[in-house]
Amino acid sequence: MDVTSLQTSGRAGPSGGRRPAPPRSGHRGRRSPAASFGLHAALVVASLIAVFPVFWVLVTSFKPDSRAIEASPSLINESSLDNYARILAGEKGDFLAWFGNSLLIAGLTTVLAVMLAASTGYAVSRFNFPGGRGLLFFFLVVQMFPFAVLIVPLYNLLLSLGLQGSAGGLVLVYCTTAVPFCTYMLKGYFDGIPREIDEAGRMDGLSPFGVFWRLMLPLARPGLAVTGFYAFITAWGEVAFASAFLSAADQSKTLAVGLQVFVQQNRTEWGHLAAASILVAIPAAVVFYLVQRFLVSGLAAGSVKG
Amino acid sequence: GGSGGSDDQDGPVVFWDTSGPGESAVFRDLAEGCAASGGFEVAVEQVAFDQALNNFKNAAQGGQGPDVLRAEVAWVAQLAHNGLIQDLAGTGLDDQGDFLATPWSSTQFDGATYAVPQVTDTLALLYNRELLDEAGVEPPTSWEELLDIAPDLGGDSAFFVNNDGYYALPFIYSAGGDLLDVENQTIVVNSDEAVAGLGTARALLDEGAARTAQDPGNSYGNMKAAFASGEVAMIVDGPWAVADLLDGAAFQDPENLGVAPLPGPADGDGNGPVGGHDYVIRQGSERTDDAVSLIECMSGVEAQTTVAVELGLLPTRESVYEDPEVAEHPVVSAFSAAVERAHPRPWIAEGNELFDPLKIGYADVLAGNLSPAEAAEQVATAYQDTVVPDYTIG
Amino acid sequence: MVATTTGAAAEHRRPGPRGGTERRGRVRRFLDRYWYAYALVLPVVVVVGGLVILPLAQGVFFTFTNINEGNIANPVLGREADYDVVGLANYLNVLSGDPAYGSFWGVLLRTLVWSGICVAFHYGIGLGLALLLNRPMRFRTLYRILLILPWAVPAFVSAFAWRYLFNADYGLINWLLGSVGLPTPVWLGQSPVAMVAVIIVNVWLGVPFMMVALLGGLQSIPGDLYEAAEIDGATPWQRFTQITLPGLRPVSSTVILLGVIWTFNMFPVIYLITGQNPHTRILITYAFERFFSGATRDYAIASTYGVLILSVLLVFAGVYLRALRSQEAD
Amino acid sequence: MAGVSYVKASRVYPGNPPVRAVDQLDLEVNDGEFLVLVGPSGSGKSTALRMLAGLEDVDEGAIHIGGNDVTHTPPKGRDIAMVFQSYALYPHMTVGENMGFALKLRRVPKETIKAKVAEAAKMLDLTPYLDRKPKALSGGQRQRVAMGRAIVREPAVFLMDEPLSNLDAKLRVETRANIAALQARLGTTTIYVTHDQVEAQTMGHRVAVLKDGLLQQCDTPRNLYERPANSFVAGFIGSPAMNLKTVALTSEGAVLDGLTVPLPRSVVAGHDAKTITFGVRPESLRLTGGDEVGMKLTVDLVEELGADAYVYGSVDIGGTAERFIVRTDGRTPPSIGSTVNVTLRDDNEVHLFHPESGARLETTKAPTA
Amino acid sequence: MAGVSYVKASRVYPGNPPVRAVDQLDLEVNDGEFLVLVGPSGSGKSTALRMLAGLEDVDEGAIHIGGNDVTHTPPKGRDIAMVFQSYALYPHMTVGENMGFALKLRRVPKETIKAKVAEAAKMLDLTPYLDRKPKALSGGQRQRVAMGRAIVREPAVFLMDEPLSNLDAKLRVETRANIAALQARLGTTTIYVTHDQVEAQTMGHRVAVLKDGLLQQCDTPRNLYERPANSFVAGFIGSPAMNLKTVALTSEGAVLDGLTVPLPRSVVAGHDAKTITFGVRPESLRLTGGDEVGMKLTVDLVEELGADAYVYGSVDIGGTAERFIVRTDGRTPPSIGSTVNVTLRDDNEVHLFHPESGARLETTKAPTA
Ligand SMILES: Nc1ncnc2c1ncn2[C@@H]1O[C@H](COP(=O)(O)OP(=O)(O)OP(=O)(O)O)[C@@H](O)[C@H]1O
Ligand SMILES: Nc1ncnc2c1ncn2[C@@H]1O[C@H](COP(=O)(O)OP(=O)(O)OP(=O)(O)O)[C@@H](O)[C@H]1O
Ligand SMILES: [Mg+2]
Ligand SMILES: [Mg+2]
Repeated sequence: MDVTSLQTSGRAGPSGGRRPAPPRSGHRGRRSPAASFGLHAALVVASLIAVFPVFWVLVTSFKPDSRAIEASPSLINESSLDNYARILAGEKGDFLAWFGNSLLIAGLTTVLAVMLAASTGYAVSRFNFPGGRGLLFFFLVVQMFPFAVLIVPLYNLLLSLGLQGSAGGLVLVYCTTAVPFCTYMLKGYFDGIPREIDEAGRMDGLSPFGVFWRLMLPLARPGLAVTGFYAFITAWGEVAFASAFLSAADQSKTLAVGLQVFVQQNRTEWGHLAAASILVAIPAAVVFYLVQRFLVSGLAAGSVKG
Repeated sequence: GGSGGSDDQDGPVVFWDTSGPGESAVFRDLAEGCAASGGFEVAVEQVAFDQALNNFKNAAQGGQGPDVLRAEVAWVAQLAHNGLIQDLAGTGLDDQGDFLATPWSSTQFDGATYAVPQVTDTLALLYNRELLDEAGVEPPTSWEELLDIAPDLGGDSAFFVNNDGYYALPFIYSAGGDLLDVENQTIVVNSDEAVAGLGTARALLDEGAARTAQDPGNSYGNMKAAFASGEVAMIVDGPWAVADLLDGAAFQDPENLGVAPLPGPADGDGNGPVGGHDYVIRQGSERTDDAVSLIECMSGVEAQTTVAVELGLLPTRESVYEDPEVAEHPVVSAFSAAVERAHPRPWIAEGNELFDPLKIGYADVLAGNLSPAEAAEQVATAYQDTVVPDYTIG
Repeated sequence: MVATTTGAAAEHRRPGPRGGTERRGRVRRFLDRYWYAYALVLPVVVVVGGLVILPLAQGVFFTFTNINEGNIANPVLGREADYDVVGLANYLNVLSGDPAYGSFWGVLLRTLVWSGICVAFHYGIGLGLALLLNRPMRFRTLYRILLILPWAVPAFVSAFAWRYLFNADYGLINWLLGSVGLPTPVWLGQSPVAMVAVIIVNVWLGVPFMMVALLGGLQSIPGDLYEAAEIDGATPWQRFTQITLPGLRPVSSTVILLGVIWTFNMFPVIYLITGQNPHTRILITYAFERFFSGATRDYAIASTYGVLILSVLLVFAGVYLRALRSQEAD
Repeated sequence: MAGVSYVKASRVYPGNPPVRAVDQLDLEVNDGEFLVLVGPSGSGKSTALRMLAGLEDVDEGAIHIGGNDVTHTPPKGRDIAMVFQSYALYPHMTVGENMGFALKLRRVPKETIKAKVAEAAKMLDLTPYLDRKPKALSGGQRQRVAMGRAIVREPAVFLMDEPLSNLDAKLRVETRANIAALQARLGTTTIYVTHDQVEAQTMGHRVAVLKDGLLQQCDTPRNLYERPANSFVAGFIGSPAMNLKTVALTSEGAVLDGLTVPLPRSVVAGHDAKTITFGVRPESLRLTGGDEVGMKLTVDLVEELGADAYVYGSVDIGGTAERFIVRTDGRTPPSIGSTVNVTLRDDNEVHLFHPESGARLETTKAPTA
Repeated sequence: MAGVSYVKASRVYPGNPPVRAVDQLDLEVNDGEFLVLVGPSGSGKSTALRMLAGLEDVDEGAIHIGGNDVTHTPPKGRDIAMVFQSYALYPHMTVGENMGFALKLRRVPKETIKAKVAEAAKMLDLTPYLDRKPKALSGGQRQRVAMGRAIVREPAVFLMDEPLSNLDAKLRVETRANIAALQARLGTTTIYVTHDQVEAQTMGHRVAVLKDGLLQQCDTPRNLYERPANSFVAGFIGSPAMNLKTVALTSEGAVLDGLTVPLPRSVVAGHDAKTITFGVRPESLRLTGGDEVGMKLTVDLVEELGADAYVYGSVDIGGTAERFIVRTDGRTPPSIGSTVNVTLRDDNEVHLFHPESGARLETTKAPTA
């Protein structure tokens, strides 16, 4: 078993550079109309299921709270942009501040987690140093422990580090969950970059750090994008740590925490919640759109015989 | 978080407001007004009600958090028990004054005063006047009566049973039951009376006199939606719901929303649980003086009058009810009678924890998974196992 | 255990055969050789180590005490810790299966069922979709974007959306089922159906990751293997079983292991959708309940559950990896 | 066993413009013949082979195997075996399983499979490796397993797409002799793709030269070498390549520096252009003493290969330096930088081509096969 | 520019047992020399080169460049440039950036870099491609970029590790001539690793033959070919390989089938064994008329290479069939299956080795370099 063989992007790098699977099916590249229909039908159904909940949130976001729960669901029922207007105007809490905080925290987490994961992934991929394998195993174990149970020790730890209540502390906590997986992914990418490239760099006068910075990072860009996406999503939607570790002031809340106000024990403002959710999902969708082509495509080859 | 740990006397007093988005603006204005007149600054931080207790505990445990918290009545004993809020002795806030007895009782723990009542509430029977008038019936005064008039109201569109544990209390209380007998350290949720109460709820469904939503997460929302759209004629709910209900199609004319006392015996300990919120000061707050004056001001007559008038929430001071504007407020006046007869709850540290097992058991009863007796037995066991291990099952 | 693909080609350097007189020199050469590596991993070790090891160690210590919110030390309040070390009592209590301690065995069984079913569906559906998406066709990119979408939506948003859709009376799902004459179950009620509902949601959430990982795996299978098999006379099904599945094994084994670990500890989905519902209670949600509810939060029992979860997963990972290796060996 | 024929078979890849990867290919391969398809990269060799295998559509024309039209038959119905450049061994199966896979799919009894695999393994010296996985084998062994997989099936036709290009030079030389010997022994019709003209020349009964999807010439190696049909084939076949120069044509013949090669009247008469493409192989040139007529070659580089040496140098022709390669004896090579005299060994050993079309201009005195 | 020397340098890979990839290598490369390291796969060529580059530890001994001990200097301090088999171009940089990268790291002014890159690009015919990324280049062009990257730096030493093995046969032949010419022009000390003995023979001033980490012989190509120091070198150098057979030794000489090769007394006298390893190159054998004395060779295969043909066949020597390769004229090869008579061209063109140690037994009449 090889945990590092996981590469959501497929075999990165030229080392796996055999010809990808060619078109295959009934007769060479052509599909019978029935098969074609079946294929598209299956994908359309799957896509509908994948999209539908989000679509329905969108539909709901235009309805007033009192019309969100209806006896027979309708696409439009007193629909308007009011929910959005009120949220953006700050009537329901300082939405824009939450948004900014979330962006800041998710952005910092992304950058920090990717940097940490990249440097570790590079070290584990390239230097066969004592403890390297142990580190990877440790990362696997870290994912096994239920961290929800550690909120209080973590809280106290952050407190004693003086990080409690600050975005920085939360970013560090998010990094501990994102870094292990990102490290696996990036190690896989680095493994796919031929060693000769590092060696060529060292011959050209780079130090190992220089190789990392000037060769590995640019070459693993798709991998960085994918891991960045993962880290971003991890931080963007997280609720439990954010509500425990951030100050309750409107100015320091994240979106996920701010939105809790809409869902209270005996009162759920579905319309506003839906509108806010759509607003929350937009940046995630943008980030997702930017990296989606890397999610499956490999690293462009070209350093060796193609 | 919060910045309450600062000993910088120019920093604001941090107030965690757990009210909903519809109410928070009023409390914010009040707090800021009080601060201005008191000569200090206040930072009002809105915290989701569901998260507030845990977040407060996390923070207070580390010496951080707000100076003042708006705590649900059942939290006070628990926080006091854990030493996370201040004993108000010597601050001047420990004087009952004209506070109503029932809300005031929620501030007491171990013989000391830990909180000051902010608002009080209880459940009442809300009804759709138009539908009742059409059917030619009056709001029922007992559950049996509800069974009788249900056919006139279209059977199960007569009433909506919310399967949340808190909403089981009217049935239990009206049947003479209770959850715990604190004095005797006994669990009585499985007493015959309590079982009978749960049975009443079940019977409403069985007889086709009521409907319910069996998924706990959606139950409350569905009840409100059904009532607000005119699908059902009656529900049991508190004053906090009124504002939302008036948005509904059935209550475009606010007059159409009727409030009546809960069905049940007119004598006795009362049929609805007392609820509401209190102000507490965090143990370790370095702004105790300002916090005291903030609470003093916010629980004062003037502030309570504002809250009652603007939000229709029920004041905790006797005198506020005398204010004509308050007295005429339709919601306040409708609920004030119910509040006076609200059933006190056990003000013990575990009080807040009683609802999770009850919620599960009650939902099982309503879903027909368990008989009322079985469910009550299960709840009792759960109480003894995890909530009040020192108690005996009665 | 966690093998690396670095292999023998790495810069495996070892100090030369020198005498013991050069001990200091050896240390120096060791540092000379590896200081880059250690400098690169140091930040991670500090951050992850600090933020994980310390709380984890504390958590493990808690399991041997009766610590709770009421007796934990609180320097701010000037309160001394007055919890006691109770030895293995917590473990004994939990492992006794006593309902007072969460009916461990029943909940463990439910957790295993939950993880097994979720991962099986993640994998099965993910593989199916990956196979479909791996063909050239029109709108491929569009399908891919739509199908990965659930991954991009923050989990709490999805959870609310699903809770809303699953509403038994006013939800769209039952409305649709009802309108085609199918039974309309109470999805999130207090019955095993709730488990079905949360499994549906978790499958919905987890399929995109599997799909993407397997799609990458599919693309790394050399195309000429399929051609060779086709010429050897393999039917499409035989090509799938003989080429695709074995070719996916490195990716599959990794994502299944990670999938099981993540699903086992998948807490937000269940908690946000069904709350405290005994029919959807798994180990992690119970640990969370013990931690956060209760007048005095029971850190000891919650930590005990945490350690037990960790142990179960370690045992699983050990068995799984060993099975894989022995399979690989023959 | 069976013959194979391409009947005006084309493969057009859609695109803008469409790529005619194989263009109206007409080719007849006899039963038991070893035919080599050779051509530069991108000339359509693989495509032609894959069309025969059924891995690629035939857009125009037809393909017959053993007299049957298989144009639309799927690969499994064609009774062919193919050896891939990358070998395409199944990585999760042992050598034995790899070799027996096709038989297993056809539900051949286990015992029979075992016997056949053992027999093929013996033939290929693979017996000790039958239980290993491919990744535990060296390149040469893998190549042999790929061959074995094809042999075990006893197909009507073997197809091989550059089966040696992943081997190192030494192994390649050895293996090419083995494959040729094996084919001779089994007598199976074989089509072998390579871009290495040495392989082409040494292995096949006949060689088909492709360029841009068009068949240039198909003939025995000797005929290709001695009578290339056009200047492309002339330059492609032979190593080092033929010296091909387009030179001025006078009534006396082709004019090189200090050397006029008399050309047959038949050629000069029928030729319409002022220039002519003139080709002479390195071994048809020789270094002469300083006083003989010849071209003055300035030596740039001498490659010594033991028995022979190749002299690379340049000759000034009409003002431009033209590169020539001369094969000479390995023991007395000229030194780098020196100038030597070069002349033809035999005036007949020249090849003439039309300067534009490249078509061979037949000399009456041309050597015959 | 600088000379290079390995002083009893070893590289031992830890393991069980440890692999002595390079074992006590003593080798002196002169300033400006083109030295080829050759040997079979796994013989330690790459390791030796990488030790020099600083990419591999030196476990014992030392390495000097230009007189300085660089045994523990990191790669960047050694002033060397390396061309990798895989080229290892930076895929994210254009050709120009690839070539100028090392200079950029040394903070050479932009203008200077540009000029140097342009110059090298011109030398290598890469000017039109300077703005392309490597993936848009053909294999040959990539190889030239790799060369260019090394040239631009003007290092003291060039190292090349099988730089041609990813090219196809035709391009390889062309490029090897270009590299040799380029090195001659630049005069930079060059160490070139290959496992292709043709490259070894044609490119270097001297060739060092490695086997199992041990240096077998280091000499000029001609001497290696004509006086191989042991039977390994004799078999390794030359293509096709020398015919090497261990045969019985009588007082009259070495006994082959129907042919006794008289051996110099000096050899026979000093020799202690009953057998001797006897080597003769394919070109030192010839086919004779049926009546001359000679070995009876049954022809298995004929490889026609145009000018020449190689006849592969077997001769019965002492009961076992021994394979022989004979080079003959390409125009009149024998047919497969026939039996021909083979004899030595010249009794002096034989190589004799000790049957156990493999060491060369010097014949007095041996040809001299
Ligand atoms: N799937 C495809 N789509 C479009 N064009 C293709 C495809 N496959 C091959 N071609 C084109 O068809 C032509 C012939 O390709 P083919 O692979 O047959 O060449 P080849 O002779 O085998 O070359 P090589 O020696 O490089 O293997 C080339 O121009 C190539 O670009
Ligand atoms: N990192 C390593 N660990 C252990 N042994 C190694 C390592 N690298 C190489 N070797 C061994 O060292 C020996 C020499 O390897 P080297 O790569 O130098 O051979 P080579 O002559 O370059 O071969 P090739 O022609 O195949 O490139 C081989 O036996 C090889 O197995
Ligand atoms: Mg090809
Ligand atoms: Mg090598």
